[in-house]
Amino acid sequence: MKFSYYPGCTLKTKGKDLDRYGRLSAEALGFTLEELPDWQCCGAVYPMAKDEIATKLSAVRALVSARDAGEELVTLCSACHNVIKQTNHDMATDADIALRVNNYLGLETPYNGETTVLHYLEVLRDRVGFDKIKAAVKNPLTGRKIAAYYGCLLLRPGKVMQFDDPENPTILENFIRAIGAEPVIWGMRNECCGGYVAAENKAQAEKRSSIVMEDAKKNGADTVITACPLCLYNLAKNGGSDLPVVYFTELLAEALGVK
Amino acid sequence: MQRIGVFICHCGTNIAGTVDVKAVAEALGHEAGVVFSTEYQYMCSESGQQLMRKAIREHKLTGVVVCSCSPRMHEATFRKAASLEGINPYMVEIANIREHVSWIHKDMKEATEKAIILGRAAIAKVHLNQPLQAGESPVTKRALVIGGGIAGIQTALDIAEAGFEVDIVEKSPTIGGKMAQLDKTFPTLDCAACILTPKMVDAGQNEKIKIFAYSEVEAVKGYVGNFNVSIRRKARYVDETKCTGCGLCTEKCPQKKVPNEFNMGMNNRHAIYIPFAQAVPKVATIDADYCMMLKTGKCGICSKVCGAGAIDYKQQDEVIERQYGAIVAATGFNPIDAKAYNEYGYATCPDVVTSLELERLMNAAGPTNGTLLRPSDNEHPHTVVFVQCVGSRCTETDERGKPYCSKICCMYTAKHAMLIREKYPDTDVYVFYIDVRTPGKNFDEFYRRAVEQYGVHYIKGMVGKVTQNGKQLRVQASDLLAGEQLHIDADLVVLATAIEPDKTARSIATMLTASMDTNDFFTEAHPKLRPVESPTAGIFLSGVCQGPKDIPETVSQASACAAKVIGVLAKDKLTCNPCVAQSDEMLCNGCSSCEKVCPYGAISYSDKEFRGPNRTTLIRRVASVNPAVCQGCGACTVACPSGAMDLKGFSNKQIMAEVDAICQ
Amino acid sequence: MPVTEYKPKIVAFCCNWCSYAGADGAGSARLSYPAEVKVIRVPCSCRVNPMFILRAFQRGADGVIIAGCHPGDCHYTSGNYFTRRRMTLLFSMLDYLGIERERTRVEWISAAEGAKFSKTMNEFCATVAALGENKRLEDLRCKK
Amino acid sequence: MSHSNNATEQVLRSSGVDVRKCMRCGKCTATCPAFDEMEYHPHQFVYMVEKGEIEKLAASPSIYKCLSCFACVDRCPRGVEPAKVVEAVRLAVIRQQGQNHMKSDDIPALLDEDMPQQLLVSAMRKYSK
Repeated sequence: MKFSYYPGCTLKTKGKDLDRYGRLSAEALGFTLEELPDWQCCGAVYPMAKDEIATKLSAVRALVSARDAGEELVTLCSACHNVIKQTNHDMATDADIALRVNNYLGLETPYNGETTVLHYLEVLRDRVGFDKIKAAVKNPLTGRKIAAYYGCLLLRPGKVMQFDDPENPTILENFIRAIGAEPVIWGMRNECCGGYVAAENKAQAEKRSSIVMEDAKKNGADTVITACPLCLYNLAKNGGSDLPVVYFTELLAEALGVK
Repeated sequence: MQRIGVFICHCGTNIAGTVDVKAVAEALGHEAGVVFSTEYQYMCSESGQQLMRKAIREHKLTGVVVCSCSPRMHEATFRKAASLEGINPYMVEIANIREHVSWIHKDMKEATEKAIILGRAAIAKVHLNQPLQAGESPVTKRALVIGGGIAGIQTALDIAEAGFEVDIVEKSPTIGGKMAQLDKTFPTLDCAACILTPKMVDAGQNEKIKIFAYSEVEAVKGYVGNFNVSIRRKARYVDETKCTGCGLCTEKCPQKKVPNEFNMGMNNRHAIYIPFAQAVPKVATIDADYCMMLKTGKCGICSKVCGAGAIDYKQQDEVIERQYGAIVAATGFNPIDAKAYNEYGYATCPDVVTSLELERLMNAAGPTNGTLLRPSDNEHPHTVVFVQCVGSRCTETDERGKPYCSKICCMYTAKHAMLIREKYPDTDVYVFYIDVRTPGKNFDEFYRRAVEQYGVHYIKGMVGKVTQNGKQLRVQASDLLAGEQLHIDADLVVLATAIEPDKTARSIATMLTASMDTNDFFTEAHPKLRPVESPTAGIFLSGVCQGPKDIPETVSQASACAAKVIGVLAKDKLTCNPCVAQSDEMLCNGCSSCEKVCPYGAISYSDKEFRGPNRTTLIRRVASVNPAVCQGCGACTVACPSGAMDLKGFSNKQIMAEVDAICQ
Repeated sequence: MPVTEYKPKIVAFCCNWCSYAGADGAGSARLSYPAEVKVIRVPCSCRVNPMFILRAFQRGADGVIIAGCHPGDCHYTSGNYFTRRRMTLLFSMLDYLGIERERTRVEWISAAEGAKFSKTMNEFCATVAALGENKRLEDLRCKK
Repeated sequence: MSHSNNATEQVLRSSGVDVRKCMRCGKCTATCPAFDEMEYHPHQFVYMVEKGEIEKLAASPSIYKCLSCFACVDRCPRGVEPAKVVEAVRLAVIRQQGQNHMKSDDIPALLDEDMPQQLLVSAMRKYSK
């Protein structure tokens, strides 16, 4: 199994662990992530306005590269995933946006949302299968109580992301079971941590992230996992909690014995 | 050559406001065969009809064209008026210049031109119309009611009261439906069981009523007056005629871990069970999914304890055929699955329940014997939050919900809130609402009583999120009037989930060839004037299967439906639709193409003698149509390769004449 | 090209139970569509003989649309399935004759879908108008 | 007034939202994680755009408080997408010359060693043009 891979800017710097453990685990599980050539930063936030074209171009370029390589496009960072998947949806469903983007890019073959965008977790669930992961686990994380923090960007808008039930997701919980730990079901797992305002309004970010962290703790978690470098930063930095927040790929690598 | 009269209706200003009716009358007056053309303010009024009748007499008309509203509205009116003057009613054609012209076009010139063209098409058709005679067919004097809830029971009782036989087919082991699960009923707060169970007993004992419980309709053939219905009687593994309903088997059965559907799965029942104490018929049923004897052949305790010898592990499904003159759909509803709404925590928090679950939690025969205890720890809740409109009033973009108002939730929520406050005055009750809709006799007074007398906190706003917060639930909601976001720690959250038609309704509608709307509610023949009839002759609608209704409305509609059924059964003969197919034997080559496409089996073949060349006789196989069975769809007319098959009233020539007139 | 507005001639065959009622619904809700559309009422979409459509084109129609109940909802149980199959065949023949596919259409419009009726007719009219006059069957037209 | 109408049309076009679909249930506001920080709440954005009161919204700090979490978008029973309205109003403001809410000069003071790139990138995307 080979996929085109879009790491995103943060995974090359502050979020290296997310990327590194993701690649190591992929190797252990027998799929290949081939980094796209010349990818550009996706912009980190999906531009919702219908008249925003320039801010969508880098995402479309990544999508076009994957199409031209004839591969599905895998992302690991929640924010990149959200931006690229939503932009892809626009290209497939909004004729006006697609026309203007295509005019701008002047591609040989216009792009109309043909690429399949997968999050790394979807690869684990739908391409590899949690059963196979369970079988590949060398160091099961038995006894660990792990709270999966989905945040916003993997799940919403549910109709576009098509990732899981946005109100009662199960993918990360099943992932946690596969690596031998016990998932904690908690109310704030799909509520916003306020990451996007962590620079502009630290107080607001602190308030939101402490609500999230408190709830995880109250429900008996010993670790919080996430797929988003921004959530990880915000929860760890501003959440005011002693609970560790780690990338899900780190635990995967640990369980697979490749950490 | 026909002598045609043309009558243009103003419909007040509905038509005349956009269509130059005088110009239409003038233009159509010049058409070939038209000997009289006029316009009038209201053609459907008594004086309008008199005007038409006078013209028929004076001008010796043989055909009539009325340019007016939709034929679905007044075709019957004008046909009747014409027939009073001795013209065959099928010599009348309507040009629809209201719904298809004046109401949708604004430009008078354009609308007038279109009205003239539609008038010409109708005239062209009338030229080719033939007088048609409606045949007659006999009526089987028995009705079928599909569904044994309060709607079906009431309809059946009223039909039986008039002296006709009725069968009730109910898919679950007992009749009673959703009402049997309710605790109290608004706005009078009398107990549902107290008013329903006597009716169930009446139905069970009435010699005109036959109840086929644990049975399903499998196929429907025939037409109004003469339906032939196959009913599958599912195996109960208990002989209904022997079982006395003593209940001993249900106590001794060792398999007691079966979710009890009557209590919404909130407690368990045994594998052999009687759904509830007042069930009709009061007969035990073995749940084959859980019975050890049926699954492994090891057990047999129920058979040992049954004094009546009613247990029969070898019982098989049985399909019976019954004949009916009319069929009533009373298939009812279910609440939607609240699991999709996990922002309210239904899938993950045990103390988030639906309103129907709350009914059981408050009912003396329910899992808590009528004491309100929350499911997680059987503690008495001190703060209860109700969320209204869960899944109702959504746009089609929200696949989880329904676009309509479920109508009953405002009132039952007021009822629940009031009952909780009455029984447990120490409990705080909040109701989050978008609108409080209480149009009904004594309904608004009831709701106000909940607020003013019982101190229920009604808050205009919606709940956004419910999360487990320790032993309690954290409810995050908006208070729109105060401009606040509220965070309430609640012990119990109750979701007023939308209701939807029963899942079986669509397959039943298909069998009945009855139409449904996009929400799977049965469509009525006319939304105002024929609300209990389906557009399909002989099919009638009772209860929520036609649209959301409370109990008083359901019962009124059920009785109205019975009256319509009685109207059919009381007749000895029914007039058939004369617009049926007919085969020209001279052209028919006996190929069977028509027979294969006929959905009613109305076409049969026989060998007939024809005169051949040189005084020989030829035997040829030719098709003939049974006019009492044919419904006039016309599928055969197109399938026929030799052009032998045609449809009266919509003949090839007539439709072609319309095409020509329109494309002129 | 002359600036005069070209108005296509469009024949709409509507089944009595669903689509004709849908057209009435569009009227009741005052949902306008171009006056070029003229409705012919038939009991069921399966009553529409391919001959009628050919005749319409022969007589100068620019577009023909057949509207019936949604699959599964036919008042006569299965009529619209016949329509679907027959029209697929007819349309491929028309295609062969050089009549653009866009000039013919089958739509499922229920009695409750007045809005869909109006929307469909607006779209269909625009499509046909964009194609211009239907000249292909001119040779077959009866010229008097 | 004509200016206001133009502004309303611009917001409607840019957001692609049909504000008339709103049934005023307030679920967006009930679910909004930024409620406490906002002067005008999501349902008010929708309602005020419908009424054409863009100036009040444009002048309010509320436009910078939305967390782009899409909770209101997903949970709205009417498919109204209030977040898109908030973003459209904010864009209408920051697209004007000199109206950037965040300037490059502000950034050094905000940095800390763990801060991921995407936070700065997204902040620049959200608050300046």
